[in-house]
Amino acid sequence: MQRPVKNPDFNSPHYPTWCPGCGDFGIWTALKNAMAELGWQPSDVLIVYGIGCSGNMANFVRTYGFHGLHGRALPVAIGAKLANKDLKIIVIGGDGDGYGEGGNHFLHALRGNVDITYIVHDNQVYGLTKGQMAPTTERGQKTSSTPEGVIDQPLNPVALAIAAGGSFVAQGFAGDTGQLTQLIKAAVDHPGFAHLNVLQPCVTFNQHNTYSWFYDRVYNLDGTGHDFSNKQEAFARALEWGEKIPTGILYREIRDTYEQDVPEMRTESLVKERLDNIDISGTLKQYT
Amino acid sequence: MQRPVKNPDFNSPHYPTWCPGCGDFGIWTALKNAMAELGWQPSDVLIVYGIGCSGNMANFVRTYGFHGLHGRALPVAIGAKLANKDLKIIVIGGDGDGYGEGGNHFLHALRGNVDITYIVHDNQVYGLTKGQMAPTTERGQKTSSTPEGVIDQPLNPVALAIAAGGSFVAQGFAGDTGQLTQLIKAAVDHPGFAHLNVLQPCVTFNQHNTYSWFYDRVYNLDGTGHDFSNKQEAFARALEWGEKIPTGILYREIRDTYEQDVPEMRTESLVKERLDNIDISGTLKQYT
Amino acid sequence: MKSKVNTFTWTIGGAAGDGIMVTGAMLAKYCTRAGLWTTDYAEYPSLIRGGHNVQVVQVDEEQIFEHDQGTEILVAINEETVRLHAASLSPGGALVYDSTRLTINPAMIGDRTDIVLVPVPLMDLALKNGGKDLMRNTVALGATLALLQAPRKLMDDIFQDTFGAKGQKVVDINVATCRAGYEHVQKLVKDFPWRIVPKENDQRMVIGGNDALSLGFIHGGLKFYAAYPMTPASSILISLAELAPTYKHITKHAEDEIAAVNLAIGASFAGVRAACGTSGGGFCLMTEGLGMAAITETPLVIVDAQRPGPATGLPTWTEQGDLRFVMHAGQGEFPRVIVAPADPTQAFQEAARSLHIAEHGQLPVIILTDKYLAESHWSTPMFDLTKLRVQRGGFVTAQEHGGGPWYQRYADTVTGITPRPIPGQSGGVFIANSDEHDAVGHANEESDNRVMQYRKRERKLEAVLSFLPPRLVHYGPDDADVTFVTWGSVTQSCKEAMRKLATMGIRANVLQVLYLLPFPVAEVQQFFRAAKKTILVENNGTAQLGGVLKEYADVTCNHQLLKNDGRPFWAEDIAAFAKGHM
Amino acid sequence: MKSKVNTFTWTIGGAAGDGIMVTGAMLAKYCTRAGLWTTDYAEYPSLIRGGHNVQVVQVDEEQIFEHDQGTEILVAINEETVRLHAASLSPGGALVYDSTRLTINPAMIGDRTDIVLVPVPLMDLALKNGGKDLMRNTVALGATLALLQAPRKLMDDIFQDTFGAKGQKVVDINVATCRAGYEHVQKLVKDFPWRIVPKENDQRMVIGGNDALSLGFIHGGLKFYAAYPMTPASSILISLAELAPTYKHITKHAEDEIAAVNLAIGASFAGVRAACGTSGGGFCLMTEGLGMAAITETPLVIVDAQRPGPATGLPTWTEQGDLRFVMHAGQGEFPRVIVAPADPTQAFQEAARSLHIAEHGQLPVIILTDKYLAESHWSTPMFDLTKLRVQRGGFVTAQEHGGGPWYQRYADTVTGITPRPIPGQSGGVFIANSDEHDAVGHANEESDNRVMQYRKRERKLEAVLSFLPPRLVHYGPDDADVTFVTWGSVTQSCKEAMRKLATMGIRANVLQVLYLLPFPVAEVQQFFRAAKKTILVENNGTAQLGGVLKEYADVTCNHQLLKNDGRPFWAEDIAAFAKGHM
Ligand SMILES: Cc1ncc(C[n+]2csc(CCOP(=O)(O)OP(=O)(O)O)c2C)c(N)n1
Ligand SMILES: Cc1ncc(C[n+]2csc(CCOP(=O)(O)OP(=O)(O)O)c2C)c(N)n1
Ligand code: SF4
Ligand code: SF4
Ligand SMILES: [Mg+2]
Ligand SMILES: [Mg+2]
Repeated sequence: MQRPVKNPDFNSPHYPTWCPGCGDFGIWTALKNAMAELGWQPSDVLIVYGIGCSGNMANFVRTYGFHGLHGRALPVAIGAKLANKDLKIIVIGGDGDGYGEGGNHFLHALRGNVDITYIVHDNQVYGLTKGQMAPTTERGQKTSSTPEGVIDQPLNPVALAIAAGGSFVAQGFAGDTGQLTQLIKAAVDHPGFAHLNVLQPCVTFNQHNTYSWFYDRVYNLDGTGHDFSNKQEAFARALEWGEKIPTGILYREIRDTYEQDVPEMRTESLVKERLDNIDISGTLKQYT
Repeated sequence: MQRPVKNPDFNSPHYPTWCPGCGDFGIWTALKNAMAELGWQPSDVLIVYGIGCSGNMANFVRTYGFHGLHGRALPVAIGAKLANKDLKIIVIGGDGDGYGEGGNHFLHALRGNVDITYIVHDNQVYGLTKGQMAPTTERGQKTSSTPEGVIDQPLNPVALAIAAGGSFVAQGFAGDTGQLTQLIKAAVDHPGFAHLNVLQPCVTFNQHNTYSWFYDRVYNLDGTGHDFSNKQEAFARALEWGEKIPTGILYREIRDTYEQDVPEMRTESLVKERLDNIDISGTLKQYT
Repeated sequence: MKSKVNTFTWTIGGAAGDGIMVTGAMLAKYCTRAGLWTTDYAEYPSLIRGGHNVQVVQVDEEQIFEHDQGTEILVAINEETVRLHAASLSPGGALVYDSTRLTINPAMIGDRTDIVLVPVPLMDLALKNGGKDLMRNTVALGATLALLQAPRKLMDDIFQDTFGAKGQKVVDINVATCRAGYEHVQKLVKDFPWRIVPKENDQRMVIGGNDALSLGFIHGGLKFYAAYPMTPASSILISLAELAPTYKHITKHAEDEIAAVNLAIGASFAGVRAACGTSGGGFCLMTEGLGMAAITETPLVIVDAQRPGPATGLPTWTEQGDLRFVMHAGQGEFPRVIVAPADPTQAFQEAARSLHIAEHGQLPVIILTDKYLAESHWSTPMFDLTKLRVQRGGFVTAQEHGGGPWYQRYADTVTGITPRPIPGQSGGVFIANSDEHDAVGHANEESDNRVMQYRKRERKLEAVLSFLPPRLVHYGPDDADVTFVTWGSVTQSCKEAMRKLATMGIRANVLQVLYLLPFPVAEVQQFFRAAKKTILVENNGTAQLGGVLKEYADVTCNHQLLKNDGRPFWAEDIAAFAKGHM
Repeated sequence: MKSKVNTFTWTIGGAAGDGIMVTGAMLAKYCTRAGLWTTDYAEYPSLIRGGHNVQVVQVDEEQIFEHDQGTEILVAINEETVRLHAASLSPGGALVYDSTRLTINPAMIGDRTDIVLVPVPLMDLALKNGGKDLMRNTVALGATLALLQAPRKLMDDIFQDTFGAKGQKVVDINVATCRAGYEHVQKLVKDFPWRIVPKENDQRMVIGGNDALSLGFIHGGLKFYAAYPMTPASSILISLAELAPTYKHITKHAEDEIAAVNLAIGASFAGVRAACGTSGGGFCLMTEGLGMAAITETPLVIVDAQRPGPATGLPTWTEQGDLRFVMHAGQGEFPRVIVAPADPTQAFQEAARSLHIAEHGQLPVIILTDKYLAESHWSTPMFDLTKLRVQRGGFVTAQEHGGGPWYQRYADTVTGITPRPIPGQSGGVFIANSDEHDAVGHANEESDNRVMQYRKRERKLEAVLSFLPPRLVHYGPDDADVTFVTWGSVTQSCKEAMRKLATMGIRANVLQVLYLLPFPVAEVQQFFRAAKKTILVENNGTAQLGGVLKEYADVTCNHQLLKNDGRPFWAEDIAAFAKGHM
């Protein structure tokens, strides 16, 4: 029996280099809390990180980790899960990383429903590269890559996730680590692909969507009578952005995970398969 | 004055090599009809094609054409439009091409709202590479790349387009060229990015979603009282797939096109700018 | 002059969608079971319908490597076949054509009178004998066997083995349509000079490059394969998907090639043997992942089945245009292994071995093939399944692992290879980092650390040498007058040219560079010192191997023969070139 | 021994987020306006906060190319700076530190007694004079000028020019905080041996590689630039975006690099001059598009600003690891031009020229830079704006175009270049096809056509030669005892080494390969025949240019000096290496 774990057990020797006040601290805290509350050991879990301030978390958390390419965390995580379905896998990414560069993987991961948890640090800006427009940046915002203001309509990650076939779609706020911890646990518990968009203030490059801006707007869906099994209703809530911004579980649907439907994965994990007894002679015969 | 054009004026010397009965013929016909009815000359229009049976249309239509990379037709078209906003641009692609390989460009084109028309041959299969799963292939279908049946939930292109911020989202059927012609014209007339998903039977590799399968299911939204300016309602209709499949305009919203909001594009097309009088000495001074 | 027993070329042509490919495969199987050697080759355009398809099967008593330009039997499903290929018929050869659809006039066959016209109502006989229209190909097969006076029974056995699982009815229809063609021609032509006389021989397969490679992967312990379809690599995905239930691996048709390579890296990181495959266009999208496999020291195998570029290029044709690209693909500098098999046996062996090299060396291995190898078939001796059996390696056991908190997965070692734990294994954890990193994987930008990690990675290339077979392969006599220097599938053409030159009394041999990286400098230099006259033969326009030979080994061939029109070489042309330069 | 007037090194260090970079830029501008030459260089980690940042400004009366290892003034915003850099202070040098936050003890400075400690309450003075905390850097600037006994007025003018547009208040705060630092130090240190004595001189700029390149693009008629941010290329996008209203071009921050390259191709196809830019990781994703530009003969310029790989690597550091990659990137074989500027002037000129080459040659041009060039700055003579003015070319006029129905846009020509109509232009139409194609652009798989089109494309490389400047650039005396052979920004280090060797009485010169493709074979061979001793200097681990020299020109340097720890070379090290090999 291993001893019970606490949040600090997931600390690495490197204290985060994020800007003081960065919303990433809140997500970091909630993530470690959630893992501790779930009773996980650091070696039970693989966290796959994208590239960004968000992805730099790879240096600040102690679990097995894979700090992949910008935008490509999801396929690495899915590959790992298919190889070892017993592994607990969480993916950490940025909004540029996950919705910009990696948008296509996001789209298809939602349909595929592999049982992993995807946490996106949605700070509506590119942090690590110093303040360019992100897919979620609001229209008209001036960023270094759009000094005359953003023209594109912002991407609504949760509405998109619902439409693309996500089976678990939730939104958290880095300023509410209590709720966020619970959302991470719910996402992890969900059998299938769980998408958790986290509203994350970037105190350095986003002077518009600040903590107080969010505090004035976010509300918890829990207790509002929201029926998260109703796709229409979920979509309507997901579109809310402005006066009110919902947090909590927007949509949830229990359906087969990808792993459940792959015949080759029904028994044990592939990684446990013996390789010393492979015999292809039967197949070779068909070529004679 | 140029003489009025007819459908055959858009023919190339190469007659289509599609399988007899392929739905691509219907789209080809409707496209040429629409261009003729719009009164376009072949040299007025640029068609950008993806790679697939769909994209092979590049050889069968007479207009300016760009037969790009698999999945990458949209950015080529958008680049061309930004350079020459006076050019009429239509994009032809496949479902693998546009929703698989090119999914990220689709996602972001919807938000950007550049004034081009995007027609997707949705045959729910990879035609040109001989019958693998497409993003729109239904669950359980056996294809050459999924001999044990497709596991992923199919992508719903029109629901996705609405959620991702599309300003014009419509669905046509290759078996109804009359309606399709009108939809293409409406898409072209729409100021902004117009997405037209065309249900296209592949008679060779998709034995499930056949003409008769569609004939039993498609219905025209026009006349049903559908309010295509209502996003919620549009989303509800878009989710229909099974007993009933809607065709017609699902959603439309008039908002600024990208071009309208780029200050540098407000006057004439970039391609008309003089280049012989550029003088950067003012900027150089700032470095002294 | 060719012998007329057990030595002939057979060609079939039709439109895309006419289903002619299966027919050639059946004939090749027949001849191989009859103790002969075959090779076949197909040309088809990047269209589903309408374009012209042609397939050639070459048969011989000796092992052959490439088909000839001429043909002894031409089966024409449509008129275009007659027009395009009648000229290639040898004098005395037979033109079998579908008399249900075609009438031959002299102009169509260039007024040739030295060939035998064999009208067969292919379509009629197919329909009459219970088949659908595509069964006319089976009628043509029967007609072919009759011409060659070959026993029908052997064919019926093949029908049984191939279609037995689909039910006796299917078998019977095949037997009947084949017999119909056979009997029709038996009456028509009595003394066709070319014949099949079955021989006793070891059991052999008829197998193509992609299938051999797929089986090599399975034999080598592959558990995960990700791909996005792309000619000519697609059939690897398809074969592996079909075999998944039997061998319990997973195939994933990914949303794009970027996903495919990252999926494979993820699976490999998690501890299974994994690969991905594509052609050059998709490989472009995998190059960033290639570098990530290298810096995270995650085993990875990528197949690049080449086709002519640039861009979409000639999707269904062949070329060797990607050598330099795969050698240098990916930003920055990192070690990789590149192997280019020439034939199904090598494809099988090197695919199996690639997984071993990647796992033990913890680095990326690229298997470079091309459309000619991928989609052509050769009679091939049974693969030796006692060799190249899986031996796992590069992992740290639970005991060695240590309790943590961190595991020094990127600690420097003598070989550069550091054993890794399987994520989830209890003990110290680590980060696989695409950033330059320290021993546990945390980002580290120090100068010394960077240099150490770079050298550690590079050093693995030496360690990997012990997993490799000889990187050069020689064919033919040692003391040849002329040596063909080549790589990949062109080796087959060169070997065939060598056979042809031998009949002209010219001693040739072939040097195949099997492993392009790590490049076998000393071996090449030694070989060149001994060679009398060298001819570089490559299926590309810029002599890429030639440049590599110069850069790495400071050697230059005396002559070079290049071809880049999408077609493989004709052995005749290579032989003629050599003769012309003697 | 350095002269002490107008010749010194200044270093500032602080945490990421301390905003130190601006300070160095101001000092460089000051010195340049004072008639001196400067170069500056910055190191920072891939973090927004917390990591250590350092910037060095080198000043001289003669033109200089690289900074030295030692420093005469060190400004420490934090303690780490003292610990890391105090050792590099020259005897007699000054350590300026923020006495509001730091107390220096002997251990921190390695017990040195030969340096001057200059405590300045940077933070206090900033706040007292109306500034925010980041203004402490301006106080440090004032302190620096006081040490160097340099006139304050010149600095005040710079504040006026730089901040005037933001209002007088901003200017005043800058002037006041600067003066506060100045006056504080004036009282403290009276006889600092290093000094600035302004000189009369031609007007010069202080400019970095990326800005020079961006301005070259604008001068060269760029109308469309697409990119996805990636260090060290990001600032090209940002500068061009800022200048868009002034010069009426468009910048597009794309969803990914695949989009970026395809957007640029689309814009270029539509008739404007277009480019895209990235670093190696993003370049991976552009490689397929590169080939498409080539086969469709669409002009395209791509910037690859290199950083150390593989994968994410060392994002904010420098390396020349991508040469071979960009030479061979993309499946198949096609022509491309590659140019690697060494300094801002070349970056400006070759960026402007690249658009000309691409448009007239209808092929892709790659500009290869690196972090050292991209993000460092040099005093630079004003660019000559009378040169390289836009001349359009490669288009067919309305008259020549013809009424159609088709325009033979891919018809073969002597040069390989076929004029193209702007889509939308009335007349015959054509298809730009990523498939191999016939003269109007329809897919065509015939052998002859393929060979013709391949040769047509390749032939353009000869035509393009007439648009190129000399592809080799020589620096220094003709009859040198030792020649540094190099490319890209390392040229700067080599030139500085040449200057240093001259002071030791060793005659060195530098050979820069400016155009890597088409490779200047004959010129290189001629140069090597004359050279006495050659030393290859590259900022990578595998001597990529060395391989190219061997492969293309059959020449090998006598020695080679490589470095790949993410840092640029020290000229001192190059000079010492040369000296050691004399
Ligand atoms: C292929 C590639 N393109 C671009 C980059 C450069 N890059 C690194 S992080 C980043 C964006 C970061 O923004 P986001 O993903 O939103 O993360 P954040 O820093 O805001 O948490 C970019 C563009 C890269 N590393 N790789
Ligand atoms: C980068 C790249 N990957 C893969 C391919 C191979 N490829 C060509 S067409 C095609 C799919 C065709 O399917 P779809 O887009 O649905 O078009 P359809 O043929 O069904 O009209 C694929 C995978 C390619 N040309 N380029
Ligand atoms: S730049 Fe923004 S996202 Fe990055 S660490 Fe600073 S506050 Fe956080
Ligand atoms: S394969 Fe399908 S999509 Fe392609 S041409 Fe044939 S029927 Fe049409
Ligand atoms: Mg972000
Ligand atoms: Mg399709």
